[in-house]
Amino acid sequence: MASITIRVGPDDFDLGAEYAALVAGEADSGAVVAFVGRVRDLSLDRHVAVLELEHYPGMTEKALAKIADSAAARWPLTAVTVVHRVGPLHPADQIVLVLTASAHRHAAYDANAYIMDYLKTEAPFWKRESDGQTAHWVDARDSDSEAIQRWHPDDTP
Amino acid sequence: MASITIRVGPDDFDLGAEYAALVAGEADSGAVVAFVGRVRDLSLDRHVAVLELEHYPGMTEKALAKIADSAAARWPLTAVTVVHRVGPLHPADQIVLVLTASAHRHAAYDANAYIMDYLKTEAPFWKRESDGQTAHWVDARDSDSEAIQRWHPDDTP
Amino acid sequence: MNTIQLLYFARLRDAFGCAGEAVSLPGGSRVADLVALLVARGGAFADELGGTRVFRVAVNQEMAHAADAIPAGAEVAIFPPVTGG
Amino acid sequence: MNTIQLLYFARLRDAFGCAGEAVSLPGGSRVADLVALLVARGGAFADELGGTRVFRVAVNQEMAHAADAIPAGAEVAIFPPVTGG
Repeated sequence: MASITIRVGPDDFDLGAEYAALVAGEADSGAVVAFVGRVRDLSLDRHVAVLELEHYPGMTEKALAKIADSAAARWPLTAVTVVHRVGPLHPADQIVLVLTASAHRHAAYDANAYIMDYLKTEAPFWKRESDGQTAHWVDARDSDSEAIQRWHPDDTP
Repeated sequence: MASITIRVGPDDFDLGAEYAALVAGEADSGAVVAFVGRVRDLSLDRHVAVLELEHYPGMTEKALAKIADSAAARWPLTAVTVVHRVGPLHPADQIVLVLTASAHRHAAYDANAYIMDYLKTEAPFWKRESDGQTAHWVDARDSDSEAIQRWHPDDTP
Repeated sequence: MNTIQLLYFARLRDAFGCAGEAVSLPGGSRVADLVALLVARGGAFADELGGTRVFRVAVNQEMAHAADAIPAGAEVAIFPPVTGG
Repeated sequence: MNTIQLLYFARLRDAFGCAGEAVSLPGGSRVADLVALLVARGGAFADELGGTRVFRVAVNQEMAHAADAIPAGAEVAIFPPVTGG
């Protein structure tokens, strides 16, 4: 049974502390993979001053838990942590953290990429970019919906 | 040009500090992937008390730099860090850290897995396990030499 | 008739000018029936839900399809494709 | 003849009972020639390098193949398949 932690909120996260909590006191997780998504300064050539992350409280946490459960059913994971921020963020700020731990490195890598691929297409978050003058909602990318195809054409967590 | 850091030595590493150094002051790395390899308590059903990591000083650093350079030539990376410990280690101790940063998450994931796959087969490190009474050199795994096949049958960094 | 709670997020909330509303639906309505009812209002509802723009519907916080039934008292959310991460 | 510096690592260092040695080779020798010279010693050298056991050779700290030439004064390392990470 993988130990699963999901957190959604405005607070920043500390990669080192989340990793330490994930592996505390155990020697079964020979491989830990972390993904950190950060606000980039240039998004489609526009200068981003503020990125506003909106979510659907209640459904977001459920959707993330479902994605993490699905990954844990598919790979032999010992632990999963998903932290996603909401609210106003700025260039270089951290947005999302996914930690996956396993006895096997390919399981930790694949489960991590799987969680991010589904998070990008199934978890109700929306980005609004502002350059300080005008704001616009970010459009979903085709590349993100295509990314989940590799996990199975008919696989939905 | 990716910024590449390679370190081999007995000292433990701090994931949070290495990550902070990697992304300090820049907003181009929208995606950072970290891999941490740790000593597992059970290796092929033997109880491991001490894992001794031997290396080939000089060649090891060169081999790791070559693997990192090869990854940076293949994916659009902004930065790579590889830290590998040597000497006596114990269950739950950290062995290896690979950090890859990119504007694109799939590049960061793939480059990280590629570096680990080649590190496992090309970097001169050898493990000797001891249960406290008898010690033996760990045999290379077929699965590790097979893992690099997916990057190209004829691809050697 | 049964009453459901509608929620709108992100671009759709801006376009509709509200974050949600209570709507009465005939018993046995499906997601497609709700969408047709909203499109019939015209204006931004027809623009966003009646044309080629892509949107998603969740029923009781689970992603839903056009043919899915809407239970009495359901919370139904309509939103653009997601862009988190 | 030219002199090279041989290094042995891990299981091979234990088997050969030494971490390295200086060896004289005829000019133009290749990796395969060096291995044949060591195997001809018999004992642990024949066991480890002359049978079916897998080993690797690096010439001047680069992975090398049987047909690669050994430059004068080279550092040549012989070791088991690696097991780091």
